[in-house]
Amino acid sequence: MNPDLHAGGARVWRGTMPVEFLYTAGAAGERFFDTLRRRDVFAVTRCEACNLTYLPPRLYCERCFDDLSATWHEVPPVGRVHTFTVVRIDGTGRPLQIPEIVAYVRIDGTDGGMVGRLLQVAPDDVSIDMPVRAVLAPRRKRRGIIADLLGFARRR
Amino acid sequence: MARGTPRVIDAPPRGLLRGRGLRDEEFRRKVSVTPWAPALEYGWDAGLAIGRFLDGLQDGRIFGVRCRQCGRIVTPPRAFCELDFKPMDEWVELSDTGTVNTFSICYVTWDMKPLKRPQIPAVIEIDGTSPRVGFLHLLGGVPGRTVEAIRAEISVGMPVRAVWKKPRDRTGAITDILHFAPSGRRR
Amino acid sequence: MTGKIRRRVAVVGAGMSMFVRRALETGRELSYYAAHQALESAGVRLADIGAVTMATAPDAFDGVHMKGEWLLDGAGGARKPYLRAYVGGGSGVFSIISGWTMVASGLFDLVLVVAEEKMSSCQPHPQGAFLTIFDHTIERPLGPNLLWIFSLEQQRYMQTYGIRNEDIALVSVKNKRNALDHPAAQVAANLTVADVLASDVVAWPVHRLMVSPISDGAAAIVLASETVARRLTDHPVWVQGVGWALDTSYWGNRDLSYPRYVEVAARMAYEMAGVTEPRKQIHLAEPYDPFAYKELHHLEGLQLADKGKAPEDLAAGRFDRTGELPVCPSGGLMGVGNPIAAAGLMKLCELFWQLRGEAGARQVAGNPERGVAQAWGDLMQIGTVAVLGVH
Amino acid sequence: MSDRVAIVGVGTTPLRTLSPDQSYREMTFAAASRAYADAGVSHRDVDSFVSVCEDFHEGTSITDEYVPDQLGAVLRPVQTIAGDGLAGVATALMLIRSGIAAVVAVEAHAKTSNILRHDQVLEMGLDPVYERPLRLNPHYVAAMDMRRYLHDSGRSEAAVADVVVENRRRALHNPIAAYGAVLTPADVMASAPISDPLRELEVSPYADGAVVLVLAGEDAAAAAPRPVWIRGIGWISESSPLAMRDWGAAAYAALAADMAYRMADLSDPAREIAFAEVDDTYAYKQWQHIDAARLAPGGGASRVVVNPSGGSLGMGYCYDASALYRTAEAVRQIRGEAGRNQVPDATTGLVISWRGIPTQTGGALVLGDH
Repeated sequence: MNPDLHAGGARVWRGTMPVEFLYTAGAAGERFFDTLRRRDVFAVTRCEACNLTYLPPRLYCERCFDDLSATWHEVPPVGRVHTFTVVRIDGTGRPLQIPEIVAYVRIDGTDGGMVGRLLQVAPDDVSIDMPVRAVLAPRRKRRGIIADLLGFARRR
Repeated sequence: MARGTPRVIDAPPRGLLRGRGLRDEEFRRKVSVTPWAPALEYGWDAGLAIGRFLDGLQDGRIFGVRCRQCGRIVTPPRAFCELDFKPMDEWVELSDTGTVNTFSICYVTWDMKPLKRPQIPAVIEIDGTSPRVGFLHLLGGVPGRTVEAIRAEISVGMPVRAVWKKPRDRTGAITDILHFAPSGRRR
Repeated sequence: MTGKIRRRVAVVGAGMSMFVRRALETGRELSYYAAHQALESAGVRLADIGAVTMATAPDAFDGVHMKGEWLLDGAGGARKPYLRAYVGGGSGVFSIISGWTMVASGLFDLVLVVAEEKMSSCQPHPQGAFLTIFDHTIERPLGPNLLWIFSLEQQRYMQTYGIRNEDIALVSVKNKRNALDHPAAQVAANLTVADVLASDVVAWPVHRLMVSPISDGAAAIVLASETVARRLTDHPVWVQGVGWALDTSYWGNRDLSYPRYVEVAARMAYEMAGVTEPRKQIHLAEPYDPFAYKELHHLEGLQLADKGKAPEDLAAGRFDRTGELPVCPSGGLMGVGNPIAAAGLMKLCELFWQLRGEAGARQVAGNPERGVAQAWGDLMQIGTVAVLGVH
Repeated sequence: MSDRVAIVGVGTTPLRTLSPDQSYREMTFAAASRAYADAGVSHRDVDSFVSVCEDFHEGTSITDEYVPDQLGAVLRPVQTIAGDGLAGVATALMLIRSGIAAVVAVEAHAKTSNILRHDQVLEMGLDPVYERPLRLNPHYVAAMDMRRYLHDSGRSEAAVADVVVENRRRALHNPIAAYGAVLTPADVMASAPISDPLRELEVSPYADGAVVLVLAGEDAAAAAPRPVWIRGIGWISESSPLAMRDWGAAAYAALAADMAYRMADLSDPAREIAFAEVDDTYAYKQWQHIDAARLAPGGGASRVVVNPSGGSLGMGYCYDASALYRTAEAVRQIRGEAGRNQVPDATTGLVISWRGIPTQTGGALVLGDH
């Protein structure tokens, strides 16, 4: 009566989680992307009590919970490499033909920053604290999403 | 209530009430929206109990297991009795007939698209198990599309029989049973 | 219960965002709206909060893996002990149980409890997330959706007790009408039973207007130990009892006509609260009503109506806001909306306002002293129950 | 109610690279059976159950549905913590201290081999609007943190490679470890670069397994054969966006350890703790967590024995179950059951956990023999 279990008989059921998503940027993000698209600058919010400037902007201070929705400022999209890496494999683990240089850039005048590709630079030429500026897509091609920020390039 | 109509109501939550609803048009065209379509792929190990259950389905048979402690006979099979917390390894071949415990007539797909022909999901109590033990499947072989037409053919407590795929088309899957159909048998 | 409860816990503040079909705001922002309002109403600052607990249902709604981590700054959880306790649709009411545990344990004196859901991120339809709640190997290949299990359970309930769909439709009518007095409500309406039954059959016996909507929103409460609660307010609302129970996942092996998981959870909560005669000692109820029949089903599990008899009580007006046992005076999920976990916590916000006599246009009469809220979820499996009272 | 809470039972399945013979249910049943037997209790003696899991690790939404049966917890109080394993332990401790339960089981399992695209799952943890659209292998987040950590701490890449060598070697003597091996630092340095400076052998390899712990309050623990006491626990989250984080430091671990040390009344952890099981999901994280937990004052070598089990690098990484596996290993150390990896005088032990990228959530647990 008992079906035999063979060494080669272990069954695996294949499947997916068939979900897709559309994310709004949110109340703060909406203003950030609109500002970037129109004026080439980063919109940030500031908590005076905690002396923190949020980039990406937040509607609230995570430390004291003050409402920051009326504390908008703008900063030029320049900063310094805080840390970086050279990504050598793709998501499935295969080596990338052209490794990608990615940095977390601390934006001047803020306590935050952006992660982005480093453009027009060789891996060996990158260092921590290297000054960089944002490279944006041509204005007519901007769509109000993070892809409008193509990356960062060395600032001299 | 018309969308966007400000309502002045003397009731909580009082104070500033926030959260801006977007119309479909605004959501799709006006605001910043980022898409994502992940490839979330899995290969789940069926394990001992469900593995054997699937083997049985491929063979045109429905298996259950019996608990040596409480004597319950259940399907889908499991390697342990969840009530007595003992291994449950006495296998029992059940019949491929059963009884409709409950059913529904569903006119939409899982992503809410309308169905031309409704699906009739049901919980089937499989003959030979302890009372009220069965599993989810579909009812089929029923003419008609309207609720009235289908309810004239199907009722709770009705005997049904598995309608199998042809042996060569079976893969060891719950869908090796195409559906359960009224067996005409009286209880 | 195994011993003496260490210390009493009170609700001292509550807040909500709007419940909407599709929010501009991110889930983090919605969480902040509710959490901020709850803190303000309690008169405490985030710095006073010792720990935070978050309730939010599947990651496949918001579309973020480990979404508790992503949401935490909006919930006030940054640099704090933070938990995301999860029991599917039961999470909203479970959130107060999680927060209660934090305070009752003596580890924390003030705890912020936040619940959030942003279902609208999920495409093409949030119902898609529900396909994957079923067993991957022996159920998902059949193409099931959430309506199946509701309609199967409703049918079993109706069949067992000879209940008519008209009786069930009345829940939609009552709750959508109650919600007309809720400022955050998404789908408040003045409807008749005929309107409900005239709406499309999505999965017989379930009609479209017997189903709660897809929603985005958040809710929050603040919990305090007894000493701190007495310092903050003259009107604390006490968490008198909590209970929860998870039934087997082999749901095809159970009798679907009666929610025994709710009964077990309710008995646990009642015992802790010293409630021996629930129909006398409980003055208002917020049972979980994501589908119309569920309110009735759950009232029976909560021992507030006889098995199969809740529909008669409803028809007789017993559960109206002006009735003997007001049920879902908030407007429930059918009227206020159903951002899953947030909807459960909304019910606890309602008890808080009602028991303090602050519910305004929604206030039930007779100075209610004790109420019960309940949620449900998973594969028709979990009961979560909280009893709140003024003493 | 009870102030003192002990771990009275542990049950684990051996970690494996693949586990096709057992479903997650069967694997968890095995772990629970062992834990209950170890504690000398039956499933009916357990008052409350806590599972630790996440939907996308299972490929199932609302995956807490599938918890009760294999724990013997049908119609009982069961909750899921979508969080770190130590957050599950903290929940159990609070349930006991509140008085609502005397005996609590904590469960986690991982079928990492069933996840065919780990990168896609990890990527889903990143902020969908600002971070995810970069479409990079998500290990890059750890690589950037590693670079900043080496920069700020002055520790070397060679010191990171040594962690791998030592942990894989210790795993040879741990019967439940999946990845015991004899490697040299040169092997590690020569392994394929993933995202500079992170190399392949510096990333813990995935493994499948299930673990169950049984916790009890003082009265219930008195009846247990070998209780190990929870002297302190802490768990802390920092916000997960990459933008405002403290790159290079594990502030969450420092705060969590401080919380646990306060509860345990430890003032000089490096002297009072005999051994530590600290998260080493990425090899550099072991150093970062040693620093955060103040086990190496002055920035040198750790004064306590770290990861006698072989860590995740040697045992295998199983997401949020990792912290519970490491807790089980710490319990075995304090009981003196660690075999060839036994640390002498292992009376006080520490567990430091981390939830993995992109989170900044971790826990700390101080265990003792009294």
